Amino acid sequence: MKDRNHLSDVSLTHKVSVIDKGLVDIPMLQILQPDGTPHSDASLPELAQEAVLKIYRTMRFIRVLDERMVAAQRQGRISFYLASTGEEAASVASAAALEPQDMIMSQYREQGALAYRGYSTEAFMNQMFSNEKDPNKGRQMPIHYGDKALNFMTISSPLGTQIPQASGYAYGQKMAGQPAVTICYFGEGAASEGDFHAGLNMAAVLHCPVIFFCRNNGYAISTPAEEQFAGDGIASRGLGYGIKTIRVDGNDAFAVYAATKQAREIALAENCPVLIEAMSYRLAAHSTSDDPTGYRSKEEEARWQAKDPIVRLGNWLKAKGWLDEEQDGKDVDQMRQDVLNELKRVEKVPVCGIDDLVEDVYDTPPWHLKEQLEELKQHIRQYPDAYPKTSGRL
Amino acid sequence: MKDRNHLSDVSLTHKVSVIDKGLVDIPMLQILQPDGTPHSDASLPELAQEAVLKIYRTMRFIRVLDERMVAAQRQGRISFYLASTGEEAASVASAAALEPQDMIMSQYREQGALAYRGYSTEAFMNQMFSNEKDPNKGRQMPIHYGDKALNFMTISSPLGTQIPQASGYAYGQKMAGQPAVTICYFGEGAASEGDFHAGLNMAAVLHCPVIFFCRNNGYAISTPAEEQFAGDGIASRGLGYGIKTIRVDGNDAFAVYAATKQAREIALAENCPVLIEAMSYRLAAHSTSDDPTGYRSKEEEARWQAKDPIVRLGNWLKAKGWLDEEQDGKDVDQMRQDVLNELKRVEKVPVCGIDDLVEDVYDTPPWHLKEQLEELKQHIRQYPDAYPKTSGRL
Amino acid sequence: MAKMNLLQAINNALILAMTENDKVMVFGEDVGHFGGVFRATSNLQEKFGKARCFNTPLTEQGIMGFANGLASQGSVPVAEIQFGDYIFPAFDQIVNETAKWRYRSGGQFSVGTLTIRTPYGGGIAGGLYHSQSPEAYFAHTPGLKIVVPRNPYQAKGLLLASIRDDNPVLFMEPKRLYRASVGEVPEEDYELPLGKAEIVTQGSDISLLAWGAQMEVMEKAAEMADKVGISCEIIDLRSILPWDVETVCQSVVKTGRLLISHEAPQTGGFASEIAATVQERCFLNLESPIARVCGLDTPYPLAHEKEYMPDHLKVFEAIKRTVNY
Amino acid sequence: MAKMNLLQAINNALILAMTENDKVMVFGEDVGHFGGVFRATSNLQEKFGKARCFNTPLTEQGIMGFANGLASQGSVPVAEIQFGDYIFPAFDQIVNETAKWRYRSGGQFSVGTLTIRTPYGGGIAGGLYHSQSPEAYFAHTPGLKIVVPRNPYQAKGLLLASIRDDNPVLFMEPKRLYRASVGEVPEEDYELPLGKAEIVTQGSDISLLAWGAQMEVMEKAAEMADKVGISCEIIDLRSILPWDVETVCQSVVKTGRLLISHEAPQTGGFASEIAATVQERCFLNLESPIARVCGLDTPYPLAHEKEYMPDHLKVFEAIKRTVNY
Ligand SMILES: Cc1ncc(C[n+]2csc(CCOP(=O)(O)OP(=O)(O)O)c2C)c(N)n1
Ligand SMILES: Cc1ncc(C[n+]2csc(CCOP(=O)(O)OP(=O)(O)O)c2C)c(N)n1
Ligand SMILES: [Mg+2]
Ligand SMILES: [Mg+2]
Repeated sequence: MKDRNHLSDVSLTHKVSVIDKGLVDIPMLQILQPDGTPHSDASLPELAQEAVLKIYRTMRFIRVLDERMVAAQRQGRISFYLASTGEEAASVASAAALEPQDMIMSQYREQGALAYRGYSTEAFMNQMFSNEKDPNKGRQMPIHYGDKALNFMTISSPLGTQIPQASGYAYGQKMAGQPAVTICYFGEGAASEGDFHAGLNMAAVLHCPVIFFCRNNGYAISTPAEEQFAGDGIASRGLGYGIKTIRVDGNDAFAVYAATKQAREIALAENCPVLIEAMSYRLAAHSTSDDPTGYRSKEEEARWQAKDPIVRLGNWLKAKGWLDEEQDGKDVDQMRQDVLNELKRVEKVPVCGIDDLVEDVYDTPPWHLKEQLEELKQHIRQYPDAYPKTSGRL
Repeated sequence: MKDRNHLSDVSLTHKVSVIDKGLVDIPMLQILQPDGTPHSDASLPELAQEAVLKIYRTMRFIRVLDERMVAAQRQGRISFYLASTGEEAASVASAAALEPQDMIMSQYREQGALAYRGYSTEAFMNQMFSNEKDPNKGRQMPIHYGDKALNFMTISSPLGTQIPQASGYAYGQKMAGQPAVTICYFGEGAASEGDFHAGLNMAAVLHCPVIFFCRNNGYAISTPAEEQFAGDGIASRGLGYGIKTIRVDGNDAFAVYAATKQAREIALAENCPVLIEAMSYRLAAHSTSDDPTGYRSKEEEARWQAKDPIVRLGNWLKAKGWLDEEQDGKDVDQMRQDVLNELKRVEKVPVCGIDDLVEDVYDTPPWHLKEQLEELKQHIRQYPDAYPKTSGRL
Repeated sequence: MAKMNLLQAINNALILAMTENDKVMVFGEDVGHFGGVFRATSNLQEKFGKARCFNTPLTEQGIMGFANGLASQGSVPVAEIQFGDYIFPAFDQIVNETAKWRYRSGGQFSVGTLTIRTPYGGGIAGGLYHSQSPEAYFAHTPGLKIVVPRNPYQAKGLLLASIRDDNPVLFMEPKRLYRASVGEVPEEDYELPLGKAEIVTQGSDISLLAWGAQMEVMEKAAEMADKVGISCEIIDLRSILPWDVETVCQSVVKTGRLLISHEAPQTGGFASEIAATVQERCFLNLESPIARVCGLDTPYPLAHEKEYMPDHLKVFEAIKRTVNY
Repeated sequence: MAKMNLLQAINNALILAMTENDKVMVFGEDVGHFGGVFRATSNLQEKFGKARCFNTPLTEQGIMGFANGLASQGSVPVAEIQFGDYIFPAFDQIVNETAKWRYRSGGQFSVGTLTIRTPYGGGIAGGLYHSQSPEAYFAHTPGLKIVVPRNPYQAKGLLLASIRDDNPVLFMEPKRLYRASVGEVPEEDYELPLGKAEIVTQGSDISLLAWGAQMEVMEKAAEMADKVGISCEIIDLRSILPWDVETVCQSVVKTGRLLISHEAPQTGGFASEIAATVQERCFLNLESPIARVCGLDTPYPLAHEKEYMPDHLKVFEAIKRTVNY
């Protein structure tokens, strides 16, 4: 029987030594300075012009989408929205460092990753209008996207639950022999949930090829980071689990790309988790239900507006000669127009027929759901005006 | 409005730096060597002869109690038992470093702390025989002790739940202005529960004067530490939460005492949590339901038998001239006799009357419980032989 | 008397409780400076300080574990779970710990001072995770009390009683009514009894039983029934656990018929407990089967929310079916 | 055919499932080398390797989160929760995630391959935390299936069906019978249907309905009843969710009487759902109220376990009361 010694690595001391600041400094990777100039000793990731432009344009698109949809919510056209303004680099550039076969399990502020994968404006709209063209069948609130073909797991509202799930998914990928990893996004707030602890510890012990990507944007709704944890961010926890950890400037697309790329290589080669903490700031309100003026200052926001990830990469592109200012402006106008056009078109698409209410609870509806559906249809026929969304198509 | 910057302590790097071994070495405090001789550069805790003898005798007593009760379980006299053999120093010497007003919230292997507080042999027996003299009224399995007068919270089986509870208890003590802390014991297995994460993080953020005392004894039932976590024990996690942390040799009573004493001072003075990881080994089976020969070797056990905490302190006491070998033997014989006498006496004490079945669900039994009780009594009267424990006293 | 909405009534009750007893502490996600995502805890931190009204890290199991420990110490925690849908990570702390604390210790220790507040219910386009009505999940747990108010007046009186009751209380707030329900509320202190249902409207043909936001629906359906000559007795159960069997059965003995309605899915919902108990106790009085008008046995939907809900039309139809059985 | 106890039948089913499909993975606390604290997973690690049968860290929420992710990936996890009493930390993962996974994604993703095994029930001097029967907590959750076998033959056939069913199944094993229940079990592969109750004994005066370990109690009570001239029809519900209303109602139509029994506390237990449904569907057939013989509304006790349990004597008395109503 194997001899075990859980003290094998422990050294001795003979005086009470209280370890207080016992962590190495965990520095933050930054390649581009806030104004877009690379640090002189930084090496840029190897990315062709088209690749950088794809990252840039996706960020641009997300900024436009966010602006338009917040406005649409204000106009009462959709019920809810949640913008990622200021955090576009974190989700877009990390997604860019992945392969299409990698599974994405996100929190809810990673529309950038989804857009990078190729989710169309129409697909975004279908989900937000909960219509019959949404492959998720309009069952969840706006922004709970999901697309099987794009390996983007449908988002679920309960925070942190996707973290141990990602460990399990990655374990399955490994067992299936796939050259793939899972990336799991979450906020620094969600990292307080018990599921975070379970997920990271299990991934470390069970050797799961998963990238835990924490967006530390300083807030969980109104709760600032200093009321969320007292340690050195989320990165410091990775070390306690024996997980390789990288801290990165979440507003620097190149840094995010480089960190994620390396994390993916490690995860795949060594069958192990890697934790990335991306330092950023939620420039947006938490959601359209929130008003941040109640809990933070305009000055604080301004300090972060100056670190805008889109401006940063844009400046680099322009300096490089890969981006034309005027064309860029036209592109954005076009994006706005496209979003508006899609919005107008999609808001007319009807919701699913009433049969779908009882589909997908099980693989097939059992007798009691069939019975409940029949009664409901009967009822709708009796009061068609009360159920206008479905009565027309019974 | 307060300006916040969650990046204020972060330094920069311009190359991807994967932090792997990012923790300082967390050494283990040891004052007495396994043979009982102090390390030359160690300072012994200031403890008078009586105080050291109390620690020693309590450990001795617990060893005796454990042996006898395991035997009693084998004889079918009690249904279940769980010994702490090899880990006596961890619970006894830590309890010795506390004040009586400190609350103890334990897991289940800390009978030593309870005995140190003055729980009598009879009280142990009352609980284990689930009789009417147990202040817990015989409601839980053997070893789920609890005593309000001794500030020892009744033990609950679900693992890890006491960890955030201890944070809350300590917060209450602080708010009440009491010069008291809470100590929370748990195993390295229980430290995998989500409640561990929640409890430690909340204690750090909310400034709770609580000592988290982890007994890392290498196993959670059959699961060895290396299948439980991949980091540097449990201590390494404390640093991630920003919690002051001490690692200690759990088999060295002096080291445990010194560490806990200092932890208590810090917790009280600074209103903050302290994490102690006591390295030890579960020499006993997990419980009387377990047989460790299925998952570990005799050699491994022998290696740890050589580090016996009672022998270690006994040797020191003898060298010091504070303990007489012969008297010690007599003391132990006496303890055995006492335990046997109490066992015989207490096993005849009846269980609570049937009314107690519905007491303490609420502050007073609501109508439906009264009704259920009346029906039950009626039924017992009808079939008195079927319910011999209670029918005699209806 | 003052006009208050349901949120204001709750805020008002919290202020009274915190003023009266400095052991009362209010905490949860975003409840501090911000006053909670619904603003039920507005101004409490300003009035009573950060030590007594504070944000917690984002962990429901931690909030409830912390609250349990704090209550067992003798403080009076009023813990908020931001949405009823997010109470499940705390399920173990509530069901295995809160509910069993007193029993397992033979009454030596208890968390009787604890109150858990959480908004529940649908009708706000919240989909699967901002709409659930989880009362039945807890109603199977001896040791807990469960209370649901239907309007601001009830909310204040029941919340004050819950905070002061020496048993842990799960206080579920119908969030659809937070701002929609407005009424006269006394500014002074008062309590309404736990464990007691209230007959809101007397009637003779059928008893309608519900709680919380569903009471409005019952009243609307009863009006429709009235127009076709059916007289409904409307009962607000108010306390789900322990519940007031006596009042309900007395009503059923009188009317001979019972209809129960809740938003949660029908199977295993609390209406089943009521129906099972009433058919046993009023067997010979029942003139027709006890009817349940509940949510469908699906997760809470979004696009089909209207169709899913046990609305007044469905209740009205069930009233007619039951009376004409 | 071979003589097997219930544990051996489960072990045997797991071996068949793992042999047939290498996507089947078994994990949980102590299930690896040790074979689980009850030894249900004995030898699986030796036979199928550490990658397919392994210990997890001690975290039920983690086990279920991991299992959900693994199932959604296409693997076939059979996750063990060491005791039913310790399933509550995983409640959110099961109730909010497992059960709603397919629905929320419009059927794009699912965890249908998942099976959760857990021992449940009392009668083993386990007190509050080694005795609970938590089926009703889950039965209020659309999207889950819940299955409980009563003997080794049933256990093997139902477990194989559960593992292969394309819906998440909570498979609850009556631990009191693990070694006590021994019977003939075919060595080859077979399945028993989910969602179907089984009439174990035909009878004419009253229908007795139960599941799992409680079936023994029903049989004993029925024997006693037989001696006083009462003929009982005994039904094993087998699946709690979805449950077989048709078989139960047909029986009630025939006998005119129904008694349901479970160990869990009465209030909010699954007997209430059955009673509520049957009184609605068989109103005119019922000759007496539907009786429930259940655990008391207390936490599960220790010293008074015998008194708490719905034993054959209590069932027998309730049979007489119901028949003589
Ligand atoms: C289990 C759970 N509890 C509470 C909530 C409500 N809630 C939604 S978002 C949020 C804050 C999340 O903050 P963070 O994880 O930092 O992500 P960010 O919004 O900053 O991107 C809260 C409390 C939830 N969705 N799930
Ligand atoms: C929530 C929960 N899950 C599982 C169990 C079953 N169980 C009892 S003790 C134990 C192992 C605990 O190991 P550890 O925390 O290291 O303490 P030790 O026994 O080593 O003192 C397990 C899995 C439990 N009691 N509670
Ligand atoms: Mg955040
Ligand atoms: Mg251990």
